[in-house]
Amino acid sequence: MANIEYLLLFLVGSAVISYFLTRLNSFIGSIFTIFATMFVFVSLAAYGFNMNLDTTVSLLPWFSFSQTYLGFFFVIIIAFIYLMVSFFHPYFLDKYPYKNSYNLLFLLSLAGIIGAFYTDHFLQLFFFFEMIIWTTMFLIPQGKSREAAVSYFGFSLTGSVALLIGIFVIYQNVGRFDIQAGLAGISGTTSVFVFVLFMIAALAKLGTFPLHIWLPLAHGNAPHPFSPVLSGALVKLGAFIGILALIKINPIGPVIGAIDLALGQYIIAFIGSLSIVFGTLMAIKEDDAKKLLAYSSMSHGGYILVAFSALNGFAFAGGLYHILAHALASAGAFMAIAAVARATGTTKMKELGGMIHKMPITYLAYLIAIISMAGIPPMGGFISKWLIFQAVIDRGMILIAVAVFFGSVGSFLYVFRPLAALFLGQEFREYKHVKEAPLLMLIPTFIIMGLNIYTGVIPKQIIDFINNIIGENTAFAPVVATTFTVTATYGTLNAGLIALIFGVGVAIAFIIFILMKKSRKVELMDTYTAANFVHDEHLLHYSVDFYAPLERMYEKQSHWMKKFYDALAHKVKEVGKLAKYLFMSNNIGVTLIWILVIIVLLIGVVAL
Amino acid sequence: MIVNILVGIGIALFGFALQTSIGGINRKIVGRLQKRHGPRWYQEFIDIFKLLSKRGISHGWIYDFGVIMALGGIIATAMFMPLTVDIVAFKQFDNFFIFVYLLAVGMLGMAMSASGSGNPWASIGVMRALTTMLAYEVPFLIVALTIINVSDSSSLTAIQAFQQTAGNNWFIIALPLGGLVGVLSLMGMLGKKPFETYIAPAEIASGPMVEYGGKQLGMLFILHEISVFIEVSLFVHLFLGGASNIFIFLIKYFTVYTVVNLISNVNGRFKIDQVVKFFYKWPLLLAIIQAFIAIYLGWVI
Amino acid sequence: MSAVLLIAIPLLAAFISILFKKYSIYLLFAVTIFNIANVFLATEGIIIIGGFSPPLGISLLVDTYSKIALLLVNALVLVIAALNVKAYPKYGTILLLVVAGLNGLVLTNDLFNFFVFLEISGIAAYLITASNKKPITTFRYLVIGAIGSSLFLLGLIILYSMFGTLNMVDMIKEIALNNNYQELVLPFTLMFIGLGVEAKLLPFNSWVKGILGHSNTFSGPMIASVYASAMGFVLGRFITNLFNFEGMLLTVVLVILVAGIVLSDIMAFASKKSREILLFSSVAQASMIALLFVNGIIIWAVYLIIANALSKTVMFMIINKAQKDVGSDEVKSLQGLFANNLVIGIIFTIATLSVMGLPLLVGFTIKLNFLTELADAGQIWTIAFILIASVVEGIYFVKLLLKLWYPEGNLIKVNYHLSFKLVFAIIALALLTFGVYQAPLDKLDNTVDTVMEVVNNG
Amino acid sequence: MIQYAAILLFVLGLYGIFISTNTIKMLVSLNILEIGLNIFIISIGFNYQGIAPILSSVSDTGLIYVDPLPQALVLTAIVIGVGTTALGLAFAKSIYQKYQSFDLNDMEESL
Repeated sequence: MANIEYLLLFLVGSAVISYFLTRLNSFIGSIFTIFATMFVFVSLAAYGFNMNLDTTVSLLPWFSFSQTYLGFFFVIIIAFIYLMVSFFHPYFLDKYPYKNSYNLLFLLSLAGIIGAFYTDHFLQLFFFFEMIIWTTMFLIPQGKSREAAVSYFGFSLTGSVALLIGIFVIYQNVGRFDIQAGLAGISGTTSVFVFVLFMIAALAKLGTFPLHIWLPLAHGNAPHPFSPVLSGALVKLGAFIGILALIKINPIGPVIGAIDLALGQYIIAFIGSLSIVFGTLMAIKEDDAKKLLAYSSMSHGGYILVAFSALNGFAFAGGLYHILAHALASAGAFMAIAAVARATGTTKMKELGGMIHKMPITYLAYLIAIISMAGIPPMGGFISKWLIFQAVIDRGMILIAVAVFFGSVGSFLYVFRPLAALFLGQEFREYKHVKEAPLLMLIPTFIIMGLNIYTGVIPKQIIDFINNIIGENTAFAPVVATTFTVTATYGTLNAGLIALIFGVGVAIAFIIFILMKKSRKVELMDTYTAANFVHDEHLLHYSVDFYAPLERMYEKQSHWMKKFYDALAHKVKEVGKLAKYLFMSNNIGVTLIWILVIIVLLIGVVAL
Repeated sequence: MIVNILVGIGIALFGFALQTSIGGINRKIVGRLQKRHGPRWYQEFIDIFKLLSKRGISHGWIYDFGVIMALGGIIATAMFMPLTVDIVAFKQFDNFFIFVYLLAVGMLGMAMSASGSGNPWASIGVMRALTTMLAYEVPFLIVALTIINVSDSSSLTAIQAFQQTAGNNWFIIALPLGGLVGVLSLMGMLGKKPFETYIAPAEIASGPMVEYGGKQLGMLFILHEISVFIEVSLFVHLFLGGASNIFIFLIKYFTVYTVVNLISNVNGRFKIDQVVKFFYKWPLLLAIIQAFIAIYLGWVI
Repeated sequence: MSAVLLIAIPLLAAFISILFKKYSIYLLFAVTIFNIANVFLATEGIIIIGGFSPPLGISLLVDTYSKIALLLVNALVLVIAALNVKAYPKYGTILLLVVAGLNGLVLTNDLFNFFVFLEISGIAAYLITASNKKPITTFRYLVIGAIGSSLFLLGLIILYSMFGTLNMVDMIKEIALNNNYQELVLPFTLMFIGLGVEAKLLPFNSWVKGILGHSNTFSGPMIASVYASAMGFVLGRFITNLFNFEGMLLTVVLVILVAGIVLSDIMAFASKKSREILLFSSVAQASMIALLFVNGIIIWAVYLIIANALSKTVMFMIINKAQKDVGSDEVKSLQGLFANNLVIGIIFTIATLSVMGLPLLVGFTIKLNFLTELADAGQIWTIAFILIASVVEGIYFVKLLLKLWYPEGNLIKVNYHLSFKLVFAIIALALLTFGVYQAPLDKLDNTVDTVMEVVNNG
Repeated sequence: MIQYAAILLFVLGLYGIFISTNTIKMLVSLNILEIGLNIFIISIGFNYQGIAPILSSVSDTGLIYVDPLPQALVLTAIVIGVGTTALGLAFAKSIYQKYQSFDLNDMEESL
């Protein structure tokens, strides 16, 4: 079944089947969902890498598909995240008010994603985008908050609408909806216009500044197994649109001489860096682990934008690599948090502590994920960030570099918070009964751990695939890579060697450790507390307002954007009320006035 | 490859020995300045070996695992460090970013272990350490960006070679503002006063270290010495033209460490938010100005 | 069978039904079923009444366009009446009048005759809204409606004095001969406003809030879908055939309509009552339909009317029934309505998503097609405004949906009769089917409205 | 000339609806408006020299008829107007029964 059309129909069919199976028994339905997702992922992986998928259509004649390396890159990542997450379903579904529809919408949205990346027609792209939005929009409120779904939907819809207007502008100029021809066919002011519209769509979907409000709301309040999909997979749709705009449309505008970069790209890079800074600062401040990771997604969205704006091979490769690395890292982190939330029922850091003693594997999964997220070797995030750094330095984008470095160091701060507050520290007595996640949930955890390391140690295959994308979509030089190394402007990175040496270092440390006298095991409560006996472990757990001195410095400013959007919604409502007052009056006289005004206006205008 | 790894281990070991000795000597120097005798120069070796041989306590597996990971990460970082242009374990692969980020693995391990000890002082210390890091890293990285951009390589040996080429000055002279920022950042990295907020022995009971004793503390001491070695060497290679042979390296290393140590001894201690404000005010501004001047205007002395 | 029967039979039945009040509603069923059958059998073309040859006398025009309209109106009246047979059994006579009036509106080719049908259907509408038990709002509707039709009449008389004919086909020919658009502005404006009052176009429609805001399961769908669609069709015929807006008039009308869409959606956004949200969305849709006709996108406007009528029937009925049982139409007090009514919830969701124009549903197909045609016509700014309004629309509908799905506090109990569910399910299935399988929609084209052909070929 | 009078009546009617809050007065104004409109319609077909448009055995060459169509229209329009007025009065009565007042302002709150 290597035909895209069949895959789509299969997903839609199994979505319907899963609805009834879940109705029967949520476990059976979820297992079915796992197999359906797995089937799709395996089909894609088996045929897609070499572009061997069948794109002919017979049953859905109004669709047309074509396969590209770029599309496949996204599709395989997202399908993978879907597959991984589906393993969590059996243990979460029963908690949701409309569990029957959960698997249905989940599979439908996957169908939307596959369609979106394989279509070669703009309107179909929009069709699939909208389908993804509304199916996922109904998944989010099954979690904690309805407003989150509204916010997600509002911003996504804004993005789609900008995209659609852009599509129609292209259509007006080119006369067709073909994606490749359309993007190639525009120029001059039109292309600037389309660029802006597409970038609005990209920013909204990627959840970057200034369209980021939905991100923490949606990620933080979505059902626990759905947050990894949102962060690891769905926001990447924005990156895809971003590539179309920044790389493919790439309007000709004024060029900033010092860094040899078009103004449009520089502005996007600047927005990206604002996004990095704000995301980092907000993440440092956040108390909810999932919202914290959501803000980290915002900041990583900024990295992706910076990478694609820098317009060279390394940067482009770094951006794509970062998409992969961040998808894996954030999926891993969110899944670990989901496992904790399943066991304890909360994601608030101030309510948690010492989970490491009950859930060591989940802890390890989180640790590896955040190492990658913070861009520390030997994980995938390091390679991608390294490539992005190279590009930033190469271009000499100093102001952007400030943000990039700030975000990179800041990420140490925020990823460490859940680690310390959730997993480390004192073990709370209310969680004594907690057990490690069940085996089925550990399977994806292990797989993602392995892949996080794999992407950080053996970049060869990935870089090779990215080189295909570079060749397909750009005129950039491909990135040179051997099994373990990547070469960029300012030298070669030997990822494998770093991992090896790290291993050697740890081995040496371990030898030192093991050779010395064995330590005496003491309780966690048995600490240096200046001889005071503290009876309550909560009092010894430092996790509330972890970075209080730092947070205080930007406490006031941190609500600006939220206030802005609240004010915007309020203003729209005010306009609505005004309009109601003006047009929907209970007084007939008002209507009469309007009728007269219109008559006089028309007659007057025409007479003139 | 085996040989390279052995060289690397040798460098790490050398770094440890070097810094421990120089650290001891500095304690002596500072003692003399304060009209004390000061300890013997090998006092730090004695402390470390004594600690390693003692029986300590453990607060659970993460407490031990974190220490191992921390020391392992630091040793690994040191193994990449070139001593001179020639003495380097892995030629071409001594990338600047490895030192910044591999060092972070060690820091992460230590932070993990400290938080895992369950002592709130330790967590506060970790918080302060990370916040300090956020403060000093960004100006430092901007200066590093300038250096990499100017010397056209991010390999430390290549940067050394660039400075040693005839006609090129050491970067501390070529980029004077950047050099100043480098010194300040180095003090932050080393946790010297006024940036020693995260240790603050009398205030938060030595912060991250509060729970440690025995071999764990011994290993953390080793870690500390090696990380100082890495940071000071990084400064020497980036700003002081590196070294063409081992003696020049030793001289430069000793000078840098001693000067920084002396400066720090006449300072008080910042509060943690003052640290952040300090670094984001002048050093960052200077670093950006330096980068503008060097990259866009091409004014490199 | 002659198309005249489509008007005559219901009118006759209306008189008869007064004699048999109890059975009037069944008479209505018989008549509408007969009408539906008749529509299929009726021959297309101009039907002359009383032997006067055109342009004298009254004639009817039957074409595909009016057939679609007739089918939709009669079927909807049948369905709505059938679903309300228990709750509102006494409205048989009035509904027969509605059928006669609306069928006449759609069919007639004579402008004064059109005015008469406008008034007949208008009076029937006032009577229907009397079931709201809010006489003040009905009174207002009556006054505004009377003013509107007076304006229409005024415009029509001015046209008559200019061209000396009331036959629409003949009038179009005369106008084409005269070829001076300037002097037509006044009558056209008056007629447009007159129709706009009935078709709920924005500045002329203050009655809507009172009427639909207090509607019930009977008056809500009657006004919001049956009348709205009939008026939509009629407006379409006038705009595309007679008015043919040009120059400044076109610009002003476009601005009014676009502002109508945007402002209505914003008003809905600012509303907290479920019925208000629905009614403002209806207002926006009405402006949208008119906008499409103004741009000559007939076929997708027709589909939009149909889809909108079906969706709004479902939505108004569900909400109004809930309002009746709960006693309030505040969204807040209806929270969790669907928690116990899964099927109804799914149907309502499908209808709403279709109105919002989300994929897999017919609303999306229609939206994309008419936007494409607008793009072909170079109306990129119109597209932009429509889409921006659609963001606002999306947000308030999603808010409404989520509130209705997720209970807060205690569950509310609303029971929907099986017949409701059945009919709604069929409508929802239709929306879904045509959303996925759009090939049949492509079959009709813009020539569905054949008035111009009649004009050209005699 | 008569057309101006008709328009004046029409506008007067509109003005009446505009200012009055009393249901009965509104209906009266509506009727004035309609009368104005009807006179306007009649005036369209009116002709000073014209005679009644009745077919007779006398040869009609040279005779000018008044346009009969507007007269027919007006008849219909009057009937419709009466119907509307009757309905409006019925509603006014039911408003009165409900709120004991004809003045819309009195029941503004009860809406």
